[in-house]
Amino acid sequence: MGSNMAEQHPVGFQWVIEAKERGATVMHVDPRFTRTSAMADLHAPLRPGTDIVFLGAVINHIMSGRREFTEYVRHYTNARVIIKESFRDTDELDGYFSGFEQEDGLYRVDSWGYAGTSGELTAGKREQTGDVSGDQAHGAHGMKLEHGEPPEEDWTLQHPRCVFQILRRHYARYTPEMVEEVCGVPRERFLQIAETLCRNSGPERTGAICYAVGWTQHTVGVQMIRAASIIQLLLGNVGRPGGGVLALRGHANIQGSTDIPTLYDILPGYIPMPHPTSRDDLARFVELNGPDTGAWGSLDAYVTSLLKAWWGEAATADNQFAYSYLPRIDGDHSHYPMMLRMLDGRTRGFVVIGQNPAVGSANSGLMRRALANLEWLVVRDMSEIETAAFWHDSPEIEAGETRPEEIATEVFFLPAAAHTEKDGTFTNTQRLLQWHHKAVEPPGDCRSDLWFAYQLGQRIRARLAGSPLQRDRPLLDLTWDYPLQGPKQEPDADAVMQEINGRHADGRFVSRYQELRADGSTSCGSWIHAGIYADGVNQTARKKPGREQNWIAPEWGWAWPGNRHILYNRASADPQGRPWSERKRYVWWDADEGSWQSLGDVPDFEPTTPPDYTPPDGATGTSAIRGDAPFILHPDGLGWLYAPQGLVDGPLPTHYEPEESPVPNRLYAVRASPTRQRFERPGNPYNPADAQPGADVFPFVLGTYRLTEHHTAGGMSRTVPYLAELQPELFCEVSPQLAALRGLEHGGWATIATTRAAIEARVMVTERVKPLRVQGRTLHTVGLPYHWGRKGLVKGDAANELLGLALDRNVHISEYKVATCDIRPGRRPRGPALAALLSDYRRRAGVGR
Amino acid sequence: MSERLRTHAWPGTYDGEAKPRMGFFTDTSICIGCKACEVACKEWNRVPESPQGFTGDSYDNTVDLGANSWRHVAFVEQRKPLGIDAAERSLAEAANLDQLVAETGLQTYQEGDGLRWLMASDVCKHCTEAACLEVCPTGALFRTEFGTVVVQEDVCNGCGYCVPACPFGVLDQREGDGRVWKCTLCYDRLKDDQEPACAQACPTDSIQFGELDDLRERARARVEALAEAGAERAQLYLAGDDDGIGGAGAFFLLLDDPEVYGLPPDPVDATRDLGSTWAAAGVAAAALGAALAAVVLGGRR
Amino acid sequence: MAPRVPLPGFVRQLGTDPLGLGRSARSRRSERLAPRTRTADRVVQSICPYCAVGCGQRVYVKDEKVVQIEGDPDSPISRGRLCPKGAASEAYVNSPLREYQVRYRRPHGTEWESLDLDTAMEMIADRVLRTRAETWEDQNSRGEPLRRTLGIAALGGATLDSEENYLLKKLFTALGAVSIENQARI
Amino acid sequence: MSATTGATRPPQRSYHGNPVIKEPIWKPEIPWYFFTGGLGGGSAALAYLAELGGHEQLARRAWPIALGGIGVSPLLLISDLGVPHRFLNMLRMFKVTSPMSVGSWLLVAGGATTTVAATNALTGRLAGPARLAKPAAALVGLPISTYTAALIAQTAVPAWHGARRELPAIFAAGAAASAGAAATIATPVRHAAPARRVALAGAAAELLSVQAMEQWLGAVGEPYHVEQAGTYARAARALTVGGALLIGAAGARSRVAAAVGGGMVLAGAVCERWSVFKAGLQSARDPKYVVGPQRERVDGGRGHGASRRALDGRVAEGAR
Repeated sequence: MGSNMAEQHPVGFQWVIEAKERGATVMHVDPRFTRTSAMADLHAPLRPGTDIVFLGAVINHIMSGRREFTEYVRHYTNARVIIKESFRDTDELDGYFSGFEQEDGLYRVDSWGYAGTSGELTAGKREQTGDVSGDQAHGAHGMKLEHGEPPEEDWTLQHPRCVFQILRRHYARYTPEMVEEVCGVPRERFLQIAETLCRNSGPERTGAICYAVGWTQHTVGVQMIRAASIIQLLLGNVGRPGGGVLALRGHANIQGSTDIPTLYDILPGYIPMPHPTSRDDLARFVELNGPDTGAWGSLDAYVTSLLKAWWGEAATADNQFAYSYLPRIDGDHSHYPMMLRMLDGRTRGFVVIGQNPAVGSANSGLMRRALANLEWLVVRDMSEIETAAFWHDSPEIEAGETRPEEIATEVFFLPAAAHTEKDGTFTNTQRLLQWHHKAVEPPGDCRSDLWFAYQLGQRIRARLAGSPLQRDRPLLDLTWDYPLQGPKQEPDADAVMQEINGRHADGRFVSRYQELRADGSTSCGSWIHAGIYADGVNQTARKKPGREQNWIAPEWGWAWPGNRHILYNRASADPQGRPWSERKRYVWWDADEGSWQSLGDVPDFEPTTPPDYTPPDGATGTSAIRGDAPFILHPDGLGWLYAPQGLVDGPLPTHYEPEESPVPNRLYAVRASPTRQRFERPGNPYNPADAQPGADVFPFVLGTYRLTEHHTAGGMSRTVPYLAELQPELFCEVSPQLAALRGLEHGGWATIATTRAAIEARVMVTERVKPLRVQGRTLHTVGLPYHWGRKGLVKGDAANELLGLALDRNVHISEYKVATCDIRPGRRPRGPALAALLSDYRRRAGVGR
Repeated sequence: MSERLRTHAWPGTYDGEAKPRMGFFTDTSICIGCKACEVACKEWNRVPESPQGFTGDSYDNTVDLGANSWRHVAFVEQRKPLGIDAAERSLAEAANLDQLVAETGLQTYQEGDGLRWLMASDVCKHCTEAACLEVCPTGALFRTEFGTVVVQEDVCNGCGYCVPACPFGVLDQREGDGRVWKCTLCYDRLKDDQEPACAQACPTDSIQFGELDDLRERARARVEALAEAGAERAQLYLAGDDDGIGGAGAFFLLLDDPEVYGLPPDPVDATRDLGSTWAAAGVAAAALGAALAAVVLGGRR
Repeated sequence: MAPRVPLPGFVRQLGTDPLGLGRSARSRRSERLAPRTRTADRVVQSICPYCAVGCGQRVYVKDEKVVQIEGDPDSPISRGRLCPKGAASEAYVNSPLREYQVRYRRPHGTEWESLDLDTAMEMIADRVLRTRAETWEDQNSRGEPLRRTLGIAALGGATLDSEENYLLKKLFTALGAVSIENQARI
Repeated sequence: MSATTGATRPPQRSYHGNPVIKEPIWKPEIPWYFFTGGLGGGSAALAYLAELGGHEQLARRAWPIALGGIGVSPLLLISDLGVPHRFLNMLRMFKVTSPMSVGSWLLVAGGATTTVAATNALTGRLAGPARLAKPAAALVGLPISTYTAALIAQTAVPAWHGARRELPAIFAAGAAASAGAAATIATPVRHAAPARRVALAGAAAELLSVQAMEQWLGAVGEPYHVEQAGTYARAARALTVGGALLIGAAGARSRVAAAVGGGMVLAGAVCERWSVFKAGLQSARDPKYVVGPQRERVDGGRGHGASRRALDGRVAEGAR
């Protein structure tokens, strides 16, 4: 669901085919009938953006029929925990949870916590700039729990304010009939899927849910994934072989670039970026962002080791280990606010490395105008992508709206080395780091980005040598000398990985994150990667052939943390540590050995903590986690059916309509997610939705997606002859009914328009896209792959031109997957006529420029 | 080397050097239409680009096999009546039955929601009786020690005879080059005991490479299983050894009749009628001679 | 160039290949054919640069040039298999549109100009420091530390190695440039 | 672009309307070669017989025509090759299963013998070898005139393979008509009687054999009547009949009439070859000609068992 695995992860899909051959049932829920649906036993077309109604109804199906895996739920989830009096659910407040502050458009989360606890940090204080990243501790960090146990629990799961009952009441209205009416999925089809999921769970059987950006790219994206996690927790599928919620990530190292993040809000290992409020007090930072119990209980050791790795000798106990060297964030500096700052002239320099916002980001026209407003831009890529060429080749230039001479941006294009021209690791979608060996030297001026970062750092440090300024200390004290190799003097990736792995004071490599200390005696670039260089061996470069290992293949590459392949795998054993069943044996307690054993994976638990262990008072860190609590990263060690903390838009997934939707919210008075991020400004108009005046100007649902033959915005496939010819032109997929309605001719041209832009595409009339009966109306969908742009062997308009910026405030990801649009036959106008068409659309929709 | 795989020239002309006859079994029921085979083949054999533009033929922009496309994935979108079992029980009631999978006739294999999307990777058939091989005047086409059929690029002079001779339309002349090109079953890789590029790349093992005997075994078991699972039109194509081309080195499991995929339903190697053709030509030549003699010599001065 | 066959084919047919369909037709070149995977100078194990499945790849090198990239049968994830993009990796690293030289565009310029790498790096370092100095924020209105610049932004990382992400995050954080992002958020 | 309503259609019987087999890729040189080969071969036979029959004048003109026909043929074939400089590869093998291979050797033999014969006929030299070369050229000339029919018959093109029994007759008749007509043109009327008779006989045989083929082929033969093939066929018939009548009526008296009549018969022979050639292209292009008859065979139980359904149990039988 929310993904198209056969097309986007074909080689991963071999395992789905393998499972199917052994009798597994494959079900694909997707707005379109795709190549994945062709392989599935069952395909259910649903309206884009309504996944929470579907998933909520599955939860309702499970709970009303008491189909949950009871023992798993009682012991391993927080079903038994009683929530605070102050909590109010969406049914009582007609779409809101308690704690909503209208002015900020944010929730104060302290009313959501466990009864009898405190310390849930608010998602955003009023005096902050109303943005999201106030003092909120990220993920599950906050919340103080004495010896890791929720104060008030009801093991009978009857208490009206226990999570189990709150959950049941919250989803009571998510019925099969609601699914048929809101999602457009026939009632029987939904029941068949829900029933198959239930029947395929319990001690003997497990089921997996796979998703991708089909879920993440919504204003309620995070909650869609939460809903799937709730289902998997209720059915006991988490931490067990064949279970889980698998994110199918789209780039070779997108997982790696999240773990060791070129992201604004976290430090390596998901340590939150510090905020101004903790001033220069490391202990206050740990206090604000780290619970006492669970793996995060050792946040002080992790952050101290990071500071030691970065600033070495300059980080000492008396200067809070150079904590003051870390810059502070106090707002949303994510991708789109970043681009809007450029538009406003407050961000003047931009370095783009292996990304293509000029066609890859939403509202691409706005992105290019932002680039045009920069003082200087550096682009590092393998070919002249649209982001490097925006000043001489763009829709605006073609339309005569702007000329190269008017664009002041100074642009540096630096050719990059390919993956065959540098050593390094990619982290795959299952947290597995795999080393790729350099085959040849980078040609010409091509260099790796290790080289670029290192060289830029050296030249900057040279310029600042001797600077008296305090702001230059972090650069001058940085540990920055890496051995250089080969004719192009490329930094040694192994050395960088050794720094990431971390060392003890005596230089020995750290082998487990549990060895990290807060006293400055250990350094570690990323605590979740501690052990990646255990025993001085690059674990990611281990290439023991799969056929010489069992199916877990622990000696190929290295999965963080600690080479654990299935996270929370303690849950694959019952509370007493026995496998739930022989068929699904994976991790179990061996009383004689006094330790946890496994089929070949590393147990995701303290190795010698017995199943019946109960933490003493005052216990902290993982020693505060009960022997029968598998979720060691949570302060309570439990799987969170209900998330008291860590999310800004609610403890329970709740259906809200997308930003742009032709129909009202059938479940609540609140139409769209109250905490979604919108940018009311010129250049980012929104299509009127539901019954607002002008909504009928854009009556159709727009869905965007990818094809197997291309890669994301096309930068890595439109330049490849053998891929370009397989899918040469942008096309839109429409149903025969919509084609008839608008006179679209198969193989002909169509123009698709929103208030942002109008683009043209060939027309593919196909029954794989169906009109849906939704809330009394027939809704037509227009499907658009988004791989094209103006550069490369094959060219075309970019689908991202059409999309507006409406973000999920948890993670600031925009809603790419669903919007509204209009479609008409024929190619789009050229030159000034294009702008005229757009202003006509805006006028009719009653929307400004 | 079982009898049934024998061809005119293999293994006979190779004596000791003959290897087991290798081939492809393409099980289109698990083809996900990803075209990895097309790309892997073109990359390994350095086949030139062959852009055809947007065709509108579902997701197929390669159109057919030819000099610059030695693998071609076909896409067929079909509307089929939803196969709910006769008692027309609504799925909801059926959903509550115990053996859900068995009872509700859960559609199996590519039969979602009344819609079916067939995908199949087409390739040269490496026929047992290969018309292209037999008509080739220069011996550019030859039967290899692996029992496969290969065009030798250092011999072919582009006479083009094999192009209309192939009952499947596989071979074609390459523009600007003049020679004819087709799948070689990675003859160079076989020489080094390596798997052909397409078979190795195929993510779901829809393209299976191996000894033809084993592949035929596997295919029979597979098509039986599929039939029991409800794919009633599942059929093996060119998997026997007594069809019009004596069985193929690359055979298929299809989910519908061959012509739906653009394949001939009853291909026959023209050489089977070589006798009658030569006879007709001989008789006509003789008749021509006789007639001329009669007319020239017989007439009054 | 007629093939230099020791004996004409039709003579070699007289043996066991009267119809001339088999060995007698095989040319010397075909007889000695060898795949470039065997004639390569070396092969290294790598990982596909496209999606996050992490398929294993074998990269074959001849005369210091990548001549073939195919699946790595040793990988327990992919078992030697690849998707169309992975299979096209050789055509990607050797793409006709690949750039090998630094290119520079002056403000308001209409053409790319060439620039040597070292000068480019010097110019970039200058601009980074200039913009950083111009937009440095030491404290917020409540006197709490910011010690950062929002004047410089960076984008990109999902296609880069983890080690590259690490050095970039480390450098930009030390610079105080907090506004860095990548495709994980797209 | 398939003209149907969209990518999805009810289970259809062809793959997006695309052809199943490939059209022959031969260039115009090949139908012209069918003509020159026949002319060359036929004239060689005619010339030798003329000598036997004491028609010296006729033979002295027929031999150079034969040499012309046989001589220009290889040039046409080489020009049609994709890689012309590898023309010698035609003699790399001798393959009885390949009419083109056999034909290449015939052409070599015919070329050599006709050269010797014609040299002797014109200059008197090489009398010794000519004694053998002349009958040999005549003998070889006969199969040279008909092997080209066998060549196109040995393809998957329904209109050609289906007519494998009739095409050689058409080509033989065509050769006779061409040889006769050419000689009629080239020889003074009083010495050209045998040539005229051959031209008339050839023309008649050509018309009859084409008629017989179309009767026999039925639906598979449709391409011969339609589109370009049909146009050439009608032109061929008109030219052949007209030419023959002219020769018959006035050929004996008026050199001009003989020449015009002969030219028309020659043109008729050329058009007939072009008709056969174009019919082949049309037949390969349309899937209905390829798939139709095959599907009928299979449904009528006369198929060769290419497809085996699991359910109808024939898989077991097929796998003995």
